[in-house]
Amino acid sequence: MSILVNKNTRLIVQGITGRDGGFHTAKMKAYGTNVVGGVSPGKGGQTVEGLPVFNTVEEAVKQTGANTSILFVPAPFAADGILEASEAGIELVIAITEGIPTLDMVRIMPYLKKKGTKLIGPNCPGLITPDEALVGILPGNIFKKGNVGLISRSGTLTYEMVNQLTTNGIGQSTCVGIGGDPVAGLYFQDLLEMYQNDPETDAVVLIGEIGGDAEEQAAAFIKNKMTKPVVAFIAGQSAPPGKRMGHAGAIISSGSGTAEEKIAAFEAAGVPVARKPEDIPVLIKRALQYG
Amino acid sequence: MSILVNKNTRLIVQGITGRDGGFHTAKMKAYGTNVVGGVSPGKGGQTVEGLPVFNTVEEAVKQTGANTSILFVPAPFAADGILEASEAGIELVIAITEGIPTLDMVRIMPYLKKKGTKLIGPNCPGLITPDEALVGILPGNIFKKGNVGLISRSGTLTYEMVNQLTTNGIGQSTCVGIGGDPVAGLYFQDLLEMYQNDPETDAVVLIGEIGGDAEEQAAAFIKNKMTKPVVAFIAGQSAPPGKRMGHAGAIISSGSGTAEEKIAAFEAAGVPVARKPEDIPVLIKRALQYG
Amino acid sequence: MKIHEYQAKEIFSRYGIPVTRETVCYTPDEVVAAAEKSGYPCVVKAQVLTGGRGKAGGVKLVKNKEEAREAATSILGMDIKGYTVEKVLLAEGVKFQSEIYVGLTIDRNSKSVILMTSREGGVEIEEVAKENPDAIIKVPIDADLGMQPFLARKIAFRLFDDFNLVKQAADIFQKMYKICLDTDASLVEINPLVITDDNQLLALDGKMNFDENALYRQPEIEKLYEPDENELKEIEAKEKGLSYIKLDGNIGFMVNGAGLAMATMDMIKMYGGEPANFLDVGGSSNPQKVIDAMNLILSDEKVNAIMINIFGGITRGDDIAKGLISALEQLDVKVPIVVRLSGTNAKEGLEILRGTNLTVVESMTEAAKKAIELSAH
Amino acid sequence: MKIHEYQAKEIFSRYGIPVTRETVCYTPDEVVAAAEKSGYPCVVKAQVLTGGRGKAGGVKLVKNKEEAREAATSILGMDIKGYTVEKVLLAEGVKFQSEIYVGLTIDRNSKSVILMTSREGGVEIEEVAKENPDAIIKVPIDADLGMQPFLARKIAFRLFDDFNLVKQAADIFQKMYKICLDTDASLVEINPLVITDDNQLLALDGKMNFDENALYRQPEIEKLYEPDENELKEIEAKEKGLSYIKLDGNIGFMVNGAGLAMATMDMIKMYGGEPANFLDVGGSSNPQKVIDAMNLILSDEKVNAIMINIFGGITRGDDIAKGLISALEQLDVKVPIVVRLSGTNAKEGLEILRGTNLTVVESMTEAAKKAIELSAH
Repeated sequence: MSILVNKNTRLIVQGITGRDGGFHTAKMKAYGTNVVGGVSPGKGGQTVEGLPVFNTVEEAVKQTGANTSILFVPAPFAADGILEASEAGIELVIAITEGIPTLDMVRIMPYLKKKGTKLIGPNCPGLITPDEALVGILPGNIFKKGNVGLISRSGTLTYEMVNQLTTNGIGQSTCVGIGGDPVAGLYFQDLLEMYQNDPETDAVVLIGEIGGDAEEQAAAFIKNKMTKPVVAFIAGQSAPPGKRMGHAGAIISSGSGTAEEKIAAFEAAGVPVARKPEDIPVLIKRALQYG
Repeated sequence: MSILVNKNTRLIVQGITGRDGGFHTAKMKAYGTNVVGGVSPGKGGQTVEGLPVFNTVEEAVKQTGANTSILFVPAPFAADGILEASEAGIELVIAITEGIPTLDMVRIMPYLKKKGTKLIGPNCPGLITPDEALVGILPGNIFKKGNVGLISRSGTLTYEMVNQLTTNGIGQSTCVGIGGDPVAGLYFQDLLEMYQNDPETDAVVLIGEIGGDAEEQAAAFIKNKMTKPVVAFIAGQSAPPGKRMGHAGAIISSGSGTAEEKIAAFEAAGVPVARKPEDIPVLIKRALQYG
Repeated sequence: MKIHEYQAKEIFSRYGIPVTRETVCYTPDEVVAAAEKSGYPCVVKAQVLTGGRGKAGGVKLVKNKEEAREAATSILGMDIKGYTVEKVLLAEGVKFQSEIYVGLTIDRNSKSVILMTSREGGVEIEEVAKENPDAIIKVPIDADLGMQPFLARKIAFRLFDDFNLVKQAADIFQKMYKICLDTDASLVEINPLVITDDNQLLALDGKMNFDENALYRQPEIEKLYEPDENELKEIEAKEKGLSYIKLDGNIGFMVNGAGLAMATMDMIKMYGGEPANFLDVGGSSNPQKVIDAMNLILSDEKVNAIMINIFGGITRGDDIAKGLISALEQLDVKVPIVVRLSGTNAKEGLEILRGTNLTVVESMTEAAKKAIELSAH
Repeated sequence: MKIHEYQAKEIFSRYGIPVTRETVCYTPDEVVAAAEKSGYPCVVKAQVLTGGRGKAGGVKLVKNKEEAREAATSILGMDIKGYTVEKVLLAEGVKFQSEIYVGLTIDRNSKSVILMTSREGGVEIEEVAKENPDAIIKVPIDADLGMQPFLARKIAFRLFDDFNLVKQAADIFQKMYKICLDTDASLVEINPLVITDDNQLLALDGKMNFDENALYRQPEIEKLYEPDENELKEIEAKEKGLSYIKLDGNIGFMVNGAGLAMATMDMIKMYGGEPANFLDVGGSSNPQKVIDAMNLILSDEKVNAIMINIFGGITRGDDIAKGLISALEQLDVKVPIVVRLSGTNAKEGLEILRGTNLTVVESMTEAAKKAIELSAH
């Protein structure tokens, strides 16, 4: 099972002829992901990494039966690319692109909802179901198949955590980087629900950060709806208010969105919060034993 | 049963403080329709015909439990009024207003669809379920409870037909004037389906006119999906091309939308077409006997 | 509401759609001057608010000054389907590889704006629709989404393989959609949109119609309105609350309701008569409206009989009858009038009318037959 | 990106939102001249890109020429939260009955623009949110629908009983929404929007923030950008692919990834250290980026130790180590550097680094403790 991506994933790469698109297409293919083609307007008929390139997503879907798309499209055109994928019937869209204007995301959200398109990102590293499908820019080699789900607003911090899990012998069902932007697709609560319903996931690691109140909502959801154990880490306890800490969404606004509030919400929901990344493997082991 | 409006209708009147709104509110109340209130921004707290007036549809719905709304709102503000009703959770909106810009209707259609709001009109006389609810500007006295459903793009021509049915002893389940505009809400096919599923309707009179191809689609629907007999009349056989015959939607464009095509479609679908309005009672009697 | 080709192309140009270089001319001298400036070959095109000018000889390619003058002289003043040509367009001659059709209009079924395009441009799209319907690409535009770049590109890829043309076409589609929304157009058409010899898209012709219901918020468009004689009459009627259309027959009509009016005309025609007009007087029994309507009908000298068909709905038949009598008393009508009244209190109304010199009947059929009979005298 | 009050109000005014009559002044003489022209009482307001100017004494009501000069002299040049006041606004004095708050911002949960409004205006909305959250009306705006007239009116009816005020407020809400979309704003705020004594709504103050990701398509807005010293450094860093924020401590950082950088800073703080900066160098092992990053860190004289925390992902740890060495060779760094490297080929990387004068450690905890220890010397 796992969630969102697996052996049944048929992936196309929007922006496959770009530098990043091409590079990561090779990486994803090498990992074993079923990449079936790419899209690049005006480059239809070419091949990249042995894959056919199409002018439109519609054409790519028709020719390859793709159900998932990953975008390496420059920010000014990315929202349009997401819409194109949605309109063409793609079920799951992963937007790697950083720097998309927030109102572009706001504008496309109702359409994605109407079409039932799931979106991961933007400004995210993507996701992976170890040994089945890598859809993103994550380093595949650090992951290991297992029973722990992971959701994170961060990139490298996620790899750091996963590396510690893997080196401690703890494998992962699926790891999802939901991205660092304020307006994004699937978020903590949506994914927690998926993990709760996934028979291959026994516990979840949630990596939050300052900004917004998604962690607080996740805490409420865990308390009310989840039976599987969750452990959390929150980055940005030392961040000053009013400054964007690298991610567009990582900002403490007028005293709300602080790490303290988030940690308190998790603790009130009975979710253990790691003081430092290195504590996560210990907490997960404990959770799996007693959870 | 009947369709769309009945004793369970709880009607509000948008534009109740206007001349037409007030006049027809009195008529509808007198007919026995369950009119529960009205809306007129800035006139909240007043009463019209003994009914409370609210500033917003939301307030009206909250206070009266309204499920249906009829609009007597000037054309420039009518689309906004329909949206307001839809957003407030009104299930059925009847727009009497004539002269709404077509693109206003085009713009609001996706929202109505998203909210599941049914719309009759605009530029229509409304509808009636005899002895239960009159929601519109139709003359209630000419209708008689019975088992014939009626759908029409016209106003007075409908009254003419109904009058002939009633004076010939043929009663009606529900009569709906769908309006004369090119972009409108529920149309022939939607209503035919409702009549087909309505146990109180045994036959249907369909009154079409030149312009568009809704009649052709209705004919196909009748042929493929309906078991109840339908008889039809098409107005505008003598209309010259390129001229709007009173209704914004009644225009023959580049040779399509002619009465001939529509009549041919019905005849091909086995639907008897009256040569003149006076033939309708005869055709319906025959249909009810043999249908 | 229609506008001229040159006006449509002025709007296109303002939005950045490439159009032919051209000049509007009102005299042969102006045409010759413009042609000399433009260089040859160039094209003289009649500007009239109707189609079919090509077949009528209203479009001519000219190769020199003499031909330009000749064409201008023959086209200016020409009658095309009842429209007199008062101005022509002198447009640059363009060499092109092929002709595309692009049109945006309102689609009743999808309840949205629809884009139609075809590689078989240059002829009327209705002809293509009949002879080779598969050659037409039709795409309804989701009103929430609008003409997104990806959608415009997707449609353009169905027309062209050359990405350079795809990009140009997608840009034009987006601009046409914006024009449509901004101006409340009911038709935005480029036919043909040509591919020039240097691989550029260029609008050779342009057509726009507008939603009359929206003119109140389109003052710039309203200014372009050039109603003809009949349309002026229709507008005048509208201002009096009447919906009037001039037709070619001899039997005048006055009916309440557009559908009933059409049905009434149809019946006349069925029995061999010829309607002189469509006239919907709407609701109410206001005598002034009847007077206005009668004056309008009688302004057509061909009318030699009048049929009045009124259905009493909320307004009762007896009130309508009184209104009719009061109106007719103020007029000196020389042609015979047949009145048919039905609906609420029709009997009482008919009783009142029987005391007058009107021919009063009870059914539409009878009314039609009687009117035809009277018009034949 | 923030702009000044007067700039926000200029935008408001361009869209037809009523704002106070006012003049921007750079000297006390200009203030006095403007005040004399405006009449008394009027208000002198510091224009700085930070909040809290009221509490800092940056806003003064003046009743005559002398008070105007006095206020101008005291406010111009004043320091408010590290910002020097270089200009002030001289605004007309307005008598009003009450103060409203209106703000449009992006809501992460509804993934839409949200309108917030409250009758308890004039104070910071966050205070109202804490003390009387029910006093705040929050309405997410469906992006497909936009701020429709009915919706604006509906919200306004929750604020006012007087229909005259409702209409004015609804109009302002619609205009603010249009401003938000047109300018890619992340905040459009009027606080207070006052009801004047003659029952008119008037924006007394205005605030706008903008989405930096959208500045590429907002050239007019970008022109208004007045970055302070730290922001200039951040922009300079961004141009080099670095995400840098100056902080107040003494331990400099270089980390790949924003989340990991935050976690690294957090750990330093947890063990009693003080971060001197946030610095995300992103992916790749490009030595130039490391050089730029080191120069940026060292431009802060307080820095007396540096911690480098790198996770080897797709770029392998040994390549990163080589890049680091190559970069550090070109620099003359006097402060101690602690390096922690983990992830792909971390061991190989650490091996390479051990041959240098860098302090190489394996865990984040160790790195943090070591950096604090070294910074204390």
